[in-house]
Amino acid sequence: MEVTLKKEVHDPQGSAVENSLKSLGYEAVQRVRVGKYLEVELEAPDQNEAARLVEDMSRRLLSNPVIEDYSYTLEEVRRQ
Amino acid sequence: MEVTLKKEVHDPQGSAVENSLKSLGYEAVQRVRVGKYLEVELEAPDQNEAARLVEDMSRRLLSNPVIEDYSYTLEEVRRQ
Amino acid sequence: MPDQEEIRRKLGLSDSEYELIKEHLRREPNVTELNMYSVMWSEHCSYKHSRSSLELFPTSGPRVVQGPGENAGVVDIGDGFAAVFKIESHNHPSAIEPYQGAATGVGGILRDIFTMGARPVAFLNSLRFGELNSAACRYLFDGVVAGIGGYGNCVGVPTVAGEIYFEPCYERNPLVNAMCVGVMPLERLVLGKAGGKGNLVVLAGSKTGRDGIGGVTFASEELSSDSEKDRPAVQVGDPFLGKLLIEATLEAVENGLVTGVQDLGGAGLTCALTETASRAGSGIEVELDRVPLREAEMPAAEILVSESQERMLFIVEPEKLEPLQEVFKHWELDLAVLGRVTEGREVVVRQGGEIVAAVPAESIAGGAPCYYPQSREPAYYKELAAFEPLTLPPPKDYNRVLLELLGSFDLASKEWVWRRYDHMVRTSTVQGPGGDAAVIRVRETGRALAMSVDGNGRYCYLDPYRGGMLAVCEATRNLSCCGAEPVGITDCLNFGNPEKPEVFWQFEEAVKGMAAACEALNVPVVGGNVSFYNEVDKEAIYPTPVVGAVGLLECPEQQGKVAFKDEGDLVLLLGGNELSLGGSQLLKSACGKVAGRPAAVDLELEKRVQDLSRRLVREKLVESAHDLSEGGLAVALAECCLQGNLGAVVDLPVSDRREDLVLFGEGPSRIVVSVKPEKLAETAALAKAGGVDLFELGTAGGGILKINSSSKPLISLTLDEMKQAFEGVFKWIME
Amino acid sequence: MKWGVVVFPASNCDLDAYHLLRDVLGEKVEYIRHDAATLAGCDLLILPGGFTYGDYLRPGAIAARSPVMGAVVDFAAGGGPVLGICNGFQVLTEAGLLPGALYRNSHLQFRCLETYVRIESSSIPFTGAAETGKVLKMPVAHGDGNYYLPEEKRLELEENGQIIFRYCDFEGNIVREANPNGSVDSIAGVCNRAGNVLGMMPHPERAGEKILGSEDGLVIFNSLLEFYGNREVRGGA
Ligand SMILES: Nc1ncnc2c1ncn2[C@@H]1O[C@H](COP(=O)(O)OP(=O)(O)O)[C@@H](O)[C@H]1O
Ligand SMILES: [Mg+2]
Repeated sequence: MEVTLKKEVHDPQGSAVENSLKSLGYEAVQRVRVGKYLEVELEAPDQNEAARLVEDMSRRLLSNPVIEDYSYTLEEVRRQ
Repeated sequence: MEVTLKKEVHDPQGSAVENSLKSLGYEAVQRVRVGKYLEVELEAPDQNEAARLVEDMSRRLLSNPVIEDYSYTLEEVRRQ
Repeated sequence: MPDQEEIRRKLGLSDSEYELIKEHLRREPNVTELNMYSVMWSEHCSYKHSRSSLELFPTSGPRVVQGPGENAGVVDIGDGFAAVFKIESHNHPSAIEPYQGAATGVGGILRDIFTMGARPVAFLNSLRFGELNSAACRYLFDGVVAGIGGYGNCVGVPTVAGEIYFEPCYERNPLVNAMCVGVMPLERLVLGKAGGKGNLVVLAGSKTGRDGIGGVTFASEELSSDSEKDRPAVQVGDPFLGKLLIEATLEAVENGLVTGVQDLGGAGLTCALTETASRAGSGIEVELDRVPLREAEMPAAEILVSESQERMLFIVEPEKLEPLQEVFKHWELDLAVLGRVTEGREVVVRQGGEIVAAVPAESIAGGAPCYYPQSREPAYYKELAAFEPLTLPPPKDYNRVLLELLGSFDLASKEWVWRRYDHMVRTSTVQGPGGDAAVIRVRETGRALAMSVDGNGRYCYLDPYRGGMLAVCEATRNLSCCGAEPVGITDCLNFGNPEKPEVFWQFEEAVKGMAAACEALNVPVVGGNVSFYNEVDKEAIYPTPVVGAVGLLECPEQQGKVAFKDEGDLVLLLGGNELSLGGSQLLKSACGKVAGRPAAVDLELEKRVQDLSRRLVREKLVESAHDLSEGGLAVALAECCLQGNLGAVVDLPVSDRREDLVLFGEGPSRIVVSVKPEKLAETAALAKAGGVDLFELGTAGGGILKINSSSKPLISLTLDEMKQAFEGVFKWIME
Repeated sequence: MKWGVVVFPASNCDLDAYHLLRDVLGEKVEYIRHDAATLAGCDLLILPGGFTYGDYLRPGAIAARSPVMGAVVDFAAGGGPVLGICNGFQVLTEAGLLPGALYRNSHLQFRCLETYVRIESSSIPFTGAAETGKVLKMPVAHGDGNYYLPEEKRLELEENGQIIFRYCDFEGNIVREANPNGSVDSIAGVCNRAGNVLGMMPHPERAGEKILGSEDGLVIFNSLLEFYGNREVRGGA
């Protein structure tokens, strides 16, 4: 799951990394944005239920919709 | 691109998120790990060159090999 | 194109305001101009509901170099140096994004200080939240504390003092008031003036983006439950850039490269351009195409009202541009020349070669209407004031009561908070958080500044006039306990919707009380901030004026401290007799009640007590000094014991008052000091000469605090028992 | 002898180190900019605390790649003494001049408080004026002071005597409660193999005047003066 600042919001971390990459000579770099990456292992009977849980916790805790967006992918680790 | 703490390094942020999820009643949660997510837009003639650049900047700046691992995926945004 | 009337309504401009704009312009405004007027005439920028009341404050004095009206107040502190300070609220943004809301609040007040040419030397803050048993309040509390630290720690300015209270009325409308203090050589003072025809208008710092558009209009409306949708109005702070801007700006000022400086805060470029022009009585012409943008294609109105953080405006003589660019390059910052100062009095804005706005600077910066809102005593007032706390039975177990008060979130040690702030960076903090006031040495002059921030919303709710007075008295008394002479205050007035007569009554009364106290104590108000519309779903917060006071200490070694020092030192109580349990911490913690009236203030006495306290501390007659505030005598004694790691045995002064009133009653003009036995006579003589009553309470020593009344034991607690109650409550509830 | 204080964008303890050296110890000292090509003939270098580049990627990471670091690396390789304090320590680990890494405090909070550290080795120039085992009172102020390195590496450091400071209580006992950030093995400061590069999280420059609460930090500066200056030690301690 990735949580990133909304496009309209200034991303100081991204700018700092971008400038540093450029000054290290990576002129090909156009733009950098920095966000959070979360790996959540959870037990759920099926994909739907897992998706519901993840959506729910993303909104309630893992991101603040005022300034952040989130996206995620589900991956099956093992069946119970 | 994702930068995460190595498995053997204690991840205090992950544990904190894990605990607060559990205390919010998400008992299905087994384990959480928190890392960084970076989006780097760059210009490169082809995928190989892009991969080389990303590998290079990851090792030189974007991750610290003592405590972190990285992985990335390339996505073509537009051809010049 | 939407019709003008709809736009006008969206922007919150009334019909009469619209008419007034037409009068100023002598024509219809276009949409860009409407936007500019609307942000500048918002409550936040124009003070249209508060201006008339604020005139009550005394704002001048022999030390005042710059009173209200500039970015911050400036006070002479001797040897050619000045202290510069200001407090400001960031309540609404913090309610929806606590970390960034608080961080950008700190960043904003920081810019106000170095904009004047001063080196920022300390942060303070005053915070209010709902009760911590709610997870939502804990989230806000934790986020705000992290945000304050996040910004302050990074820019390398110590956060040295503050206050935090928890009341249900702040649950969804927390208060985040940030204060910053700076120091500079007097001759370095620069003002936010765009003078000198032909001078360049230069923008520095962050690129301008869409975040924070409409921030002030947003900040001037009541929060409704769905204001969470007002997203982009919260911005992300960039303390790194903030730090670079401090260094670059101060270097530019030091080398005389700029003639005017203004930071960009509420109302963004619009405010900076019109205020600087209006202060200088000149005009400005700028090209918006030269503003570095974060997003392509922003319409003129958006560029003009964007509140993107970390931006500064400079007025520069053309021949100084190159050296200025050198300085900024050195700090890896870019400059953009937007235009020039002109002779007229108009701010003219061009985009793509066309004039998109042309407004008389004064009309927009100072031309907002001034309202005299209706005022009416609220229905609750007489009823609550009539309540007499002494009709309740006294508590049975005073030990338990004292532990409960020490362990209440309002009074408990805030170390959990301030250990998350770097309060030592700059190696000038000679008294950090935990005392009555913080003390920062000024190496350049060998003197020191003491500072404190205080306010009690409960008192103001029950009696705004007394509450306002009490806030000024407590803030200055805290300085006097450190031995410092108060030289000026800055205030942040947090209230509900002023268009409600009951709210405006609270506001007016509080301001009157504050003004009276300032007059009597001879302390000028040199700046401040008003935050109205602190309401959620029509429920207003307690009226909460917060006073930030700054004092001068001749020498840092002289400072007074709270802690009891040595076995055998005598413990004395100086000052007032006026006590009340109305609005007290005892009533709240033990009975869950907010009622009664806070104690009346005798301002003459308050002045005598403070004068005496300073004298005793400076002449080293006392070993410790601590003012009495919430929780009264018992709590103050416990604090002296805990800080000194030393017990005390005391006897209450003989009186026919109820014991709970004497132990826990709250009232102004009171100080606990400790003295060496051989200094008692001299101390008593000074007190007598100063017209201040002195009671001998007892002796410091041992590991127990014993409080007796005519030899009957009322309280007996070990240091450990008190420590356990006083420390650790925040860790327990937050972790 | 001349000291150099390296200033990166958003260093913020540079002023404090400078003040201590010049005003308290009466030393010659100069600022060196992050983009300087040379070290202006300085004999001892300090990388001060702060939040270089906002610590936005990892603390010290971007600063460690700034132009002046080339000269710093050469200086260290030639045996020149380099002291990294707090953020300076982070820069030195990021630059590979010191082993290990510093990351988020285990409790996730910034911590500013007085700590005690025990000198684990006084056989390097930074601690030579004191005895091994001496306890020093110095404040910390950081959010990323959690020192980590893999177990076998740590044993190697121990063996080489590269662990210079450990957090302890005021009597010198290494106890968990005294560790402010979760550092492995309570490590508060380490040096390189040669002993001329030291990184430490506590702030000796904040513990150099009585009015600030401690003068214990002077031990480090005085040790350096003794070793490199080969002359009488000045200052308070
Ligand atoms: N938010 C805060 N930030 C920094 N210091 C704080 C904060 N809250 C409280 N403190 C410090 O804790 C001490 C006690 O606070 P308070 O109870 O308000 O003082 P007083 O006894 O003067 O009423 C003061 O030194 C104050 O500066
Ligand atoms: Mg007080």
